[in-house]
Amino acid sequence: MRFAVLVFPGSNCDIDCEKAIQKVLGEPIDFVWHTQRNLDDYDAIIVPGGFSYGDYLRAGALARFSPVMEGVVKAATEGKLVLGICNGFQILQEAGLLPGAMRMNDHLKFRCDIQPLTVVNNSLPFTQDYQMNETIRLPIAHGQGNFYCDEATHYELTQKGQIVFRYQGDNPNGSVDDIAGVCNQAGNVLGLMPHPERAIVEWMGSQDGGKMFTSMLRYWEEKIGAA
Amino acid sequence: MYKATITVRLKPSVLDPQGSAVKGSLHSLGFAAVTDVRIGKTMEVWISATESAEAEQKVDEMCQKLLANPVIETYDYELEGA
Amino acid sequence: MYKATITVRLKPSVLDPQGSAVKGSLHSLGFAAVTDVRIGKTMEVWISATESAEAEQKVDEMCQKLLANPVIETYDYELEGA
Amino acid sequence: MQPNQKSKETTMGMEPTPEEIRDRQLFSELGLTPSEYQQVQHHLGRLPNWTELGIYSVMWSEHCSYKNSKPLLKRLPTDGPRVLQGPGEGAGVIDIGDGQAVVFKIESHNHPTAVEPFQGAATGVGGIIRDVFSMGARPVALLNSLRFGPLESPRVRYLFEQAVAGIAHYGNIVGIPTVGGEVEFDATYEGNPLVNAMCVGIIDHEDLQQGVAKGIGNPVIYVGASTGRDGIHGATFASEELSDASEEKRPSVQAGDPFMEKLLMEACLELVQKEILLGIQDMGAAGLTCSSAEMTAKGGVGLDLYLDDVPQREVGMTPYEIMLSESQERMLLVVAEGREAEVKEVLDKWELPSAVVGRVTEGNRYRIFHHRECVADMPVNTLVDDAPINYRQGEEPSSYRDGTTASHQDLHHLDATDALQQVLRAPSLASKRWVYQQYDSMVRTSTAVRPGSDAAVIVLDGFDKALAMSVDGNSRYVKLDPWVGGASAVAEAARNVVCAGARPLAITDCLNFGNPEKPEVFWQLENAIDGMGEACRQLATPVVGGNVSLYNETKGVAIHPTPVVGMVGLVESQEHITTQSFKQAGDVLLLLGSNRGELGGSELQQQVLGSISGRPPVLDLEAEKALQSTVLHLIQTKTVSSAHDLSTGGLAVALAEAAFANALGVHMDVKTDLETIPYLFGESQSRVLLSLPKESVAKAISMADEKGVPWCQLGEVRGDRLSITINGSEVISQPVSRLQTIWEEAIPCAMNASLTN
Ligand SMILES: Nc1ncnc2c1ncn2[C@@H]1O[C@H](COP(=O)(O)OP(=O)(O)O)[C@@H](O)[C@H]1O
Ligand SMILES: [Mg+2]
Repeated sequence: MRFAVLVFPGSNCDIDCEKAIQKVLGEPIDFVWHTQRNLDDYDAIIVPGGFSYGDYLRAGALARFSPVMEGVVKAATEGKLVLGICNGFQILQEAGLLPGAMRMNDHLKFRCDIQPLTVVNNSLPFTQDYQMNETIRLPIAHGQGNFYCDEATHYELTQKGQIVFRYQGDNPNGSVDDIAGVCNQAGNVLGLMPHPERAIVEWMGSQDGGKMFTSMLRYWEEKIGAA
Repeated sequence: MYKATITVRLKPSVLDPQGSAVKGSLHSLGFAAVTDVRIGKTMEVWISATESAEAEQKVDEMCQKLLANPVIETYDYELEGA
Repeated sequence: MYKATITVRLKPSVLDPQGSAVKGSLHSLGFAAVTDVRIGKTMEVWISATESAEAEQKVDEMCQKLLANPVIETYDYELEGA
Repeated sequence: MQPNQKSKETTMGMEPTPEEIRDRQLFSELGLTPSEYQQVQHHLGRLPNWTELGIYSVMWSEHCSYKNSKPLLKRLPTDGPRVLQGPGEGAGVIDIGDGQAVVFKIESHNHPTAVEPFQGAATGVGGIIRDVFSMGARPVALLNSLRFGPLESPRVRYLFEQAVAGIAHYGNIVGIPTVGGEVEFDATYEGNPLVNAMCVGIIDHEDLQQGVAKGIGNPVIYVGASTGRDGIHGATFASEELSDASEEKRPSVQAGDPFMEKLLMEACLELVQKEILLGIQDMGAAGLTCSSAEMTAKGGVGLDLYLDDVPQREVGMTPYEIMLSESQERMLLVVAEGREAEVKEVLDKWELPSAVVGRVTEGNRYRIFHHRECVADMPVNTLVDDAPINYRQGEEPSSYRDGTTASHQDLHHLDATDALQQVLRAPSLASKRWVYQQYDSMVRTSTAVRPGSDAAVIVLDGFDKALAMSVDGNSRYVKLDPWVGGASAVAEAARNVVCAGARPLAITDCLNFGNPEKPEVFWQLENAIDGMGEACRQLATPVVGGNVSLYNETKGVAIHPTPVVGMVGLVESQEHITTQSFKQAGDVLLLLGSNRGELGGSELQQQVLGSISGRPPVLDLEAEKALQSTVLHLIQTKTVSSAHDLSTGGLAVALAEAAFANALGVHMDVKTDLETIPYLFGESQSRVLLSLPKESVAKAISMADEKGVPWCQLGEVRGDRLSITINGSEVISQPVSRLQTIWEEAIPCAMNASLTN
């Protein structure tokens, strides 16, 4: 399974994603510079965290116009896996690939911590190795993770199982319905504020992020096997 | 040369965390008369264009494409010769 | 009840990285005609006051104390009955 | 060449002519003394013009030339078997084996923070990051040391809130984890807060860069943000006391652009990897002037600078303004002639503005051209090497002699539970979660110990080893006895990294003091440096870099002398990484070191009496060495579950802190000749609290005996209460959770009150 991790000016979790994939899966992964339009060589695309273009104007707003986003849209349409983490989630929202928008955290401060989450949908290519309603702990680190969508959208997300992760305990940013991660209707594009790539080995304080990557690989292998 | 002053506001239905915080601070500073605060962005954009209609069309386009996020924001602008 | 619309801008001498980044993006989106962008804040504050002079005085005070940072920002405002 | 001598139109009015400067003594406006003005004339062999004088004034400011502190700094040990680069370059460099080195430095941004806390603190972080990557190193961690007035003041809350937000903003966006630091609140910092930022980087030996200009004819390349009128005379500003007049003198504030910094960092590191650079230096204090002059002087060459080619953000800037601007996120590069295009390709990829702004010349002239005219022409060595040095005399203040007679009987009657709650609630001692939660401490996925333990630990990709780091300084001790306080700062920092499982390697230090022209302040500086130097020699941790920040005064009153020590240690194997928190019930509590019940300068004294008096705790460096080597040995032989150094708040606070993380209680029952309060809250140095499995106790004790380290078995980890019995009576019995709430809530509660600017 070939992974691409996108690099925008200001991405800073790109290397962490690469290290995580290497460590957990050992599958090939390339850094792809934001000016490259074509992503046809890849089976999965990771849009990493960081501060693309300084998060100026709105988080993710400037990055979504990068040439590489054409490739991302194409990959999403073709049913390939697209994973947006933190800033990557915001970029995918700005690009219209995921619903909702982010506001500043309700307490107006950046928040870094290890946060308990509930797995709300474990039937996705990204979550099949988790248990339904399992509690997992993943690091969070963001200033604008306050997910917003209007009521109609929220109803739809609930109905269609697009809410994938919820914050457990104290909501760290004020997001609607404690939403920490959502997917598109097809289920092949996932965005989440927490950082699975920061929870891989014991000394990181949690190893719960690894299953997201093993889920993706298992999904892909089954798909290839079936074909 | 034209100068557009663009105001981007959160939609009224969207809770504004910054506005609420500022309101709280104003209250604790003794400004009890403040009933609501909403915070948005002001952008001043200078554009070289020969006609105002041309400038206006450009400004509108950049607002729609980039400067405002339609999921949570609205925008309006004023244009003046500069 | 009055509504004050306060505009807070960075002083011209202070670096505005947001503005530069947005200008860069507008250029790469094809808006080559944009020569400069500066980004500031808009705050709408609703105040209950019986007279406009009273409201004005309060708005001025809150700008000085909290809403603008005089070291790097300037402010102006408009007041209207609401 | 004679530079143009006519007066010039400037945005601020007409620049004075050389004669006017002389006749109206205008040099004093730039902070130069008559004798320094004479020296400039002597160096030039004529009258200096306004631009030249401005350049001399910043180059000879304390900030750039260390004219008041240089003779004292020479007393610090800077050598050691692992030192690859001592003080003098952007940052110090220490060998950590496998062809790798750690690069680190600390720097102050006190005055800018007092004026504009968010940008002031943020740009402090930006500056120190550039210092590290200008050595060619990849920055991997940030730390900071903060001092503010009491949080009861709304202005202080504003400064504190904004400074922390600024630090967070900058570090988070650049993508370097902020892994540790310290914060203290004391009235002495009310008008003059301290923000010291430290950056740690990693490098392969062969990638090490230098800030030097070499090769006649080679181009000097400017890269990064364009130059504006920000922070003109920032270096001089930083070398003066804050007063009401500083409001006016205030340079237009430097705003930081961490996004630009991120691009600059990646681009420069890419150029390092491509082995293109001959010289690289960041433009920090005194901007283009200081960076270019230092590189030129170090290379033993001359330089021609063409100001028209410098990217500018504002129109109509004068040479004076361009040279002295402190716009952030800018670097100077020197490369071999002919390689300009290769450099440009990398810089363009990162979307960075760049330009060739000068050439290396033969000789030693430092010449500046503007609008095709030569506007300055100076011998470069006179700017850098011949800066005047002030040899000052210190004078012991009378208060120091009074210190010996102080007694602390007035604290002995306190109830131990009340006392514990009072110190846990004190913001200086309370949990700093409110602060470090705002910092991304995990980006780069190498943070093995996050903020909240004695020292932070960063693992190194591809190796089993790791780095531990800590910043420490206790200004109350230094105030009461500068020598002991200075030495204690080094000892505590070393103890902290030892408790994390590391061997201390070296330090960087930031000396925050008052006006050195005052004999008592100079005495404090001199003694603190001597104390630090002695501790560094004893503990074999040389000083490889640092920063001096003098004139920290408001309305003529100096801050407590505040040397801050940043220590880096090497953890040999990830298996040795240890934290301060208790791990499991049933573990035995063992206290190493001796307790003298010393309350002088303690947190309890400050909290209860509102002031400090007497002498600080004694520091016996032999005992410290024995303690550290014992603790490290026990950790490396996997004998202990946790290790926590005793610092402010003494034994009682150390027990509470170790209990909090895993909500594990303490059952302690001891006999002692000391009274309860000094026993529990005294701050005797060279002590470490260990928890360890029962079966390891005998081994630990025999090791301590072997090294001559006193020990005491206190009790065990048990239940969920902190229960302390001394000489048969229970003096504290509190649920750990209740104490933890007090400790956790103190700063958030204090900050919930209103903020204004
Ligand atoms: N400004 C800060 N930034 C980041 N971490 C901090 C800061 N202040 C305190 N901390 C963290 O809080 C913990 C306790 O700090 P402190 O009480 O100063 O420890 P010690 O007394 O052992 O030096 C440490 O892990 C420290 O790194
Ligand atoms: Mg400690």
